[in-house]
Amino acid sequence: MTDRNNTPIAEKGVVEQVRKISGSVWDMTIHSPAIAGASRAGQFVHVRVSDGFNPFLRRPLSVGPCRGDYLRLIFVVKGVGTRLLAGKHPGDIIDMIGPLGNPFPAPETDQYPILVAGGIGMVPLLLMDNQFVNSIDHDFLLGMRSSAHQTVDDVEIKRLKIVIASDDGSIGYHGTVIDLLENRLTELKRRKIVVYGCGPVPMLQSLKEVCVSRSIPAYISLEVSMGCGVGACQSCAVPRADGDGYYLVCRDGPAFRASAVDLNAGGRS
Amino acid sequence: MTDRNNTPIAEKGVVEQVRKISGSVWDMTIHSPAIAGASRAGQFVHVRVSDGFNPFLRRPLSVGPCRGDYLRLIFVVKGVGTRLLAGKHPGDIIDMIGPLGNPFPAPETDQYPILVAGGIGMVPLLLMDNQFVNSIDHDFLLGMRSSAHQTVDDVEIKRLKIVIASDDGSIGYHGTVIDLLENRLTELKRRKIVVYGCGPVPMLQSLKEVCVSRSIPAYISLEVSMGCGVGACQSCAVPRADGDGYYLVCRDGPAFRASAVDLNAGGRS
Amino acid sequence: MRVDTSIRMGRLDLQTPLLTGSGTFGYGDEFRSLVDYSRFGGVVTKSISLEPRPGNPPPRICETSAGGIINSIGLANLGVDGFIAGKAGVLPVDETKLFVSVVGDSVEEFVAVVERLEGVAGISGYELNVSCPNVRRGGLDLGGDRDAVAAVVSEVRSVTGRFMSVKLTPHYAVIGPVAEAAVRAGADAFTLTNTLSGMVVDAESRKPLLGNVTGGYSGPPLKPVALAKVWQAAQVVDVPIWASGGIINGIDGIEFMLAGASGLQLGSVLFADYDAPVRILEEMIEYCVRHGVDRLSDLIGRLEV
Amino acid sequence: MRVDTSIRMGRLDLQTPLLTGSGTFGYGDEFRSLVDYSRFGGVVTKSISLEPRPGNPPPRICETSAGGIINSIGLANLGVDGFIAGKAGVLPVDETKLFVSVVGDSVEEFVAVVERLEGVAGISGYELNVSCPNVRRGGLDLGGDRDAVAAVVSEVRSVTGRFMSVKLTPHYAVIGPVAEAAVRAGADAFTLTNTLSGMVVDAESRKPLLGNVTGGYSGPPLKPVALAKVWQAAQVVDVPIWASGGIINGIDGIEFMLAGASGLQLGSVLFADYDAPVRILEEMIEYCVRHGVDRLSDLIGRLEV
Ligand SMILES: Cc1cc2nc3c(=O)[nH]c(=O)nc-3n(C[C@H](O)[C@H](O)[C@H](O)COP(=O)(O)OP(=O)(O)OC[C@H]3O[C@@H](n4cnc5c(N)ncnc54)[C@H](O)[C@@H]3O)c2cc1C
Ligand SMILES: Cc1cc2nc3c(=O)[nH]c(=O)nc-3n(C[C@H](O)[C@H](O)[C@H](O)COP(=O)(O)OP(=O)(O)OC[C@H]3O[C@@H](n4cnc5c(N)ncnc54)[C@H](O)[C@@H]3O)c2cc1C
Ligand SMILES: Cc1cc2nc3c(=O)[nH]c(=O)nc-3n(C[C@H](O)[C@H](O)[C@H](O)COP(=O)(O)O)c2cc1C
Ligand SMILES: Cc1cc2nc3c(=O)[nH]c(=O)nc-3n(C[C@H](O)[C@H](O)[C@H](O)COP(=O)(O)O)c2cc1C
Ligand code: FES
Ligand code: FES
Repeated sequence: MTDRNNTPIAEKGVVEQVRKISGSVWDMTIHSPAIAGASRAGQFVHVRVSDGFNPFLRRPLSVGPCRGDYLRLIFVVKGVGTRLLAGKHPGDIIDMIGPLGNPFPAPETDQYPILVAGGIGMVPLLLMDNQFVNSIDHDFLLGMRSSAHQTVDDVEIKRLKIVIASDDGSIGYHGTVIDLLENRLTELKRRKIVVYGCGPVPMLQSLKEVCVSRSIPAYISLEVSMGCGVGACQSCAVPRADGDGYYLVCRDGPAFRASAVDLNAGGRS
Repeated sequence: MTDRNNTPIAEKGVVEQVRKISGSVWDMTIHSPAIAGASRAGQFVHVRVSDGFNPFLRRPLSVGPCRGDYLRLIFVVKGVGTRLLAGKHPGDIIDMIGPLGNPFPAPETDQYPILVAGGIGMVPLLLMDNQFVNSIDHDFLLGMRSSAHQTVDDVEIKRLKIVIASDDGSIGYHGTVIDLLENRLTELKRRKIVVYGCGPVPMLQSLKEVCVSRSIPAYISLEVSMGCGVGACQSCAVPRADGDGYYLVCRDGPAFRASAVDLNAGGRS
Repeated sequence: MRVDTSIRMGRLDLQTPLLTGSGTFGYGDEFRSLVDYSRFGGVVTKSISLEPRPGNPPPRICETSAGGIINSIGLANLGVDGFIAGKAGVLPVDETKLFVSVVGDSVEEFVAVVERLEGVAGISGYELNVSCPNVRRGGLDLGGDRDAVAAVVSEVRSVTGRFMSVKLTPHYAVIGPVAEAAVRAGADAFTLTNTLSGMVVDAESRKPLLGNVTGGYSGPPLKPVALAKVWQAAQVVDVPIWASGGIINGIDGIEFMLAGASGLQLGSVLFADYDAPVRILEEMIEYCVRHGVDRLSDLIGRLEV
Repeated sequence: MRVDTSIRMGRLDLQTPLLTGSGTFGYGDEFRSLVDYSRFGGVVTKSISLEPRPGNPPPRICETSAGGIINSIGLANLGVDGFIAGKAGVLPVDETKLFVSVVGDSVEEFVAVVERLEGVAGISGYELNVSCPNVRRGGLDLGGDRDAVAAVVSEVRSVTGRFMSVKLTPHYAVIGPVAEAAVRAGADAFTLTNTLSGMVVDAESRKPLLGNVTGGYSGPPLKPVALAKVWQAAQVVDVPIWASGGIINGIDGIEFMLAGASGLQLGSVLFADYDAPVRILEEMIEYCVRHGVDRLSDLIGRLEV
């Protein structure tokens, strides 16, 4: 993994819009020109969710599809931090550091990219899709538990031609996103492929297996508890696949070559 | 000091009315039949100000003039606890334990009672006055910093014939309530007097001196930080005048014979 | 589903894992009109010394910014003779078990207090407080010395057959050696932990908030520290552990049981919520129902590491 | 009114009392684009050992219910040679003073690390970390043993003339003896304190929240404990004290100075608020103006007891 190639920016963004996508999924647009302008798919912002120190730590959130000076965060309300965030109103100030970490590498010119997302893991891939701006042909596969757990709305699914799978069949293909991936790999078997994945660890494990066994290069984005977000505290370790210690997700990731990390230990999701 | 002669009652009162008297002084009426019915002047309730544990401890507040099933608390907003209390609305439930501690002893039949209050210290004396129900002739003296720090409203001052002193002369006599007391003692010098005092420690020290030097029995009510409020934790110590250890304010007080306690150490106000 | 809340601890059967934290529940009679004693497996008294102790100058209690409290009672207590004379008749021995907390400045003092209490019926056992942060007068430096702790335990053991828990301070970087030494000396259980030494300053007045400057820090901020000590001790000794530190709800209790505790002491929480034993037991039962656990005791030490 | 924020500490002059807490500010260069280094009197690096250390399994950080955090980094670091090769050129030695935190499993390791660092220009001194709760591998039990601490200090003293602070654990019931021994052995200062040993359990999953089960507990809940240790140490030794534990605002800083600290380390707070050094210094100056204090250093040890 390369060393962090960008300089973190501290910016106080202004909330432009907050809306609920479904169930506990929220979509927030923030005016944050410096960070929005510098972000690449796979990077994240470290967000201070309260004005005081309760909760104490910032929350890492992937940079979603930016548009000009506007940053988009899409998140699931999980605990106290994301709940506070969902309660923000237009005009509220949000203290953020970003863009942090290493982005996904761009596909090489002869590679056909497949974006493989599980649940809320589609956020960095939406930005990736955005970056392709119709100029790069690609697939976007998204798995979810059920239609009640939709993380992108129907308009966007249609616009981005996202292929959906759901565990209960309530929307799209009845099965996992890995099934979809395998089908596509079979269909596309004469092309050079590169896979970009983000989602829960078990999904990433399957993704890694599928790609490694077919010698397809795959990049995945990881989540792990963080302190500083800037490579100073070593809180965000993920074991290296070679057994030689750890990478730091905030500095060496969050996007990693799938073969470089050990997904059996560590990480939470 | 006698041992606690009453049994604490746990009662969830219902706020009937909350009103601001002046500046940071609030007056709250609570429907709390069991505690209101059992309370005597000088006793206090131990009030849980939040539903959770922030702040952690209950707040001790003197029982003010009760009327039937209704308890009155009058308090100064000092910190987080009293601020939360002032923010309660009619219908809110307040978890209280009371009545706690020893009340002021009733005056003997041949004693002329003088109630001497400093600032918010008038609360237990209002209940005392209430208990006299016009049947006992007495004086009620009240000292305050200025008219801006008024703890009783003008109607009540008139009704109860409270004689006021203020440090800056902005209301009533220009001077201290102890000056008022000394004047009255001179005027009443042929009568047997008993003094009941409550207020800041320096005022109580002067009161004690004045009364001890004239051999007038005096009872005072003390404030000190408390834990349990029921005599179990020994948090609320006040040094005995005889040097032999401590009394517990929640069990042996809050009303003490002035000569029994050492006012030079301990206590906060 | 009925959840069995009884806990067997060595020779003892307690109706629930809940106990009181020494010093927060007086001598056991003060809360009569407020608390449902039947929810307690046992009540632990204020620590009792040989002679009466007046305690520290006031103020003796304050709050900390992170939601805890600090006390510097200084072990004010009646002394063992005063306790026996004044309280032996009113102890709550019918509704629950009674444990007397014992404190001393020397091995001899611990032994002398226990010897006198041996004559009092209805006492189920002792808790040896070798960990109070508020008193330190030469003699024993119990706050850290393994040999001193072991000496107290073995001498007390020689004068009583009753159940005996040893209450340790959280001010051990490593708790294993002292725990092992105490078990060898005859401890039946550990109480983990006493308060941390702490202090609050008021910057405006430039004064400490406690008359004694420092005091014992308890309540929710203590919980992670006590949890670590319970878990660490449970790795090295095989006797029951009574948890003490920041338990304010049923989930806290479950966490301590998973970490290895079989007793759960309610201390500071009682100042805020007299109904805590009822509420906490309910919350623990609810957890058990949700997780299909029939017996609370099945959770002890079941942390998945 | 201008308030003088400079602090003289023995042989050192610092432009402000603010320092970074070891391990929360990396090797001093990671925060370049975010933090105003000129507000710091000094920067203390992550603790550095002789060999590189990989650290503990993840997760390595979590929050506690009472508003603190717990980490179990396990002293992951580059090793002294990696530090010298990779970081010596980018250290912030122009804007502030640099202190290197040193850790080891043996007296020899401490000495070896310091010997190598002696060759690096721009280092103003060392902080000896004899108190990490996350690593304990035989050899030294530094978390409690006065003689072991004194041995480390005197051996390191024999190889360096640089300023040397000794960072102690809060897990001492009594801090006096170890502080006195360290001063006799040549300590120029103390850092009080490192984290408490703590742990968080998730009752639902029955798992600890940290890969290493226990970790170091820091943030606001630690403040009362660190304050007590600073005050207790200030009563017995006469060297500068660097406070560490829960400082999140200027009033916290003032409280520690009143208790006896002349340095104030910002640790966990930096994770939440990168602007903390600027804000905290402002808040302290505001306090001084309000109280008519011209020099921050006039507040040191001025608690009215
Ligand atoms: C690089 C990165 C990018 C992320 N991008 C997104 C995103 O775009 N959308 C989204 O919904 N979530 C994302 N997450 C996960 C998100 O950070 C957590 O869901 C969030 O921090 C939970 O906070 P909470 O206070 O609501 O929950 P709590 O459970 O109360 O959080 C407690 C603590 O655990 C940490 N934590 C909890 N879950 C996770 C997790 N899965 N990963 C890392 N730390 C966690 C929190 O940050 C906090 O410190 C990302 C995580 C990382 C590391
Ligand atoms: C027996 C008794 C009767 C009282 N009656 C009244 C009354 O009728 N009206 C009224 O306004 N005040 C009364 N007080 C004082 C009142 O309890 C405090 O003002 C109140 O607790 C402050 O809480 P806070 O959270 O607003 O302030 P904070 O300063 O935030 O409180 C912090 C802590 O200090 C304690 N504390 C602060 N000031 C005092 C004090 N003066 N006495 C005791 N503890 C204190 C609090 O209870 C709390 O534990 C009485 C005190 C006692 C002991
Ligand atoms: C006011 C007070 C008095 C205490 N007195 C004693 C005591 O006499 N003996 C003792 O062993 N522990 C004493 N403790 C400690 C408690 O028993 C308990 O161990 C500690 O408070 C931690 O638990 P908690 O967080 O539930 O309160 C006291 C605690 C408080 C708050
Ligand atoms: C993530 C993290 C890593 C730490 N690493 C070290 C370390 O390597 N060496 C050390 O002496 N202290 C270390 N500490 C302790 C801090 O320097 C500091 O003493 C402690 O966190 C208390 O201060 P605080 O409450 O301001 O954070 C670390 C603390 C944290 C939170
Ligand atoms: S979060 Fe601090 S190094 Fe990654
Ligand atoms: S407040 Fe507990 S004994 Fe008085």
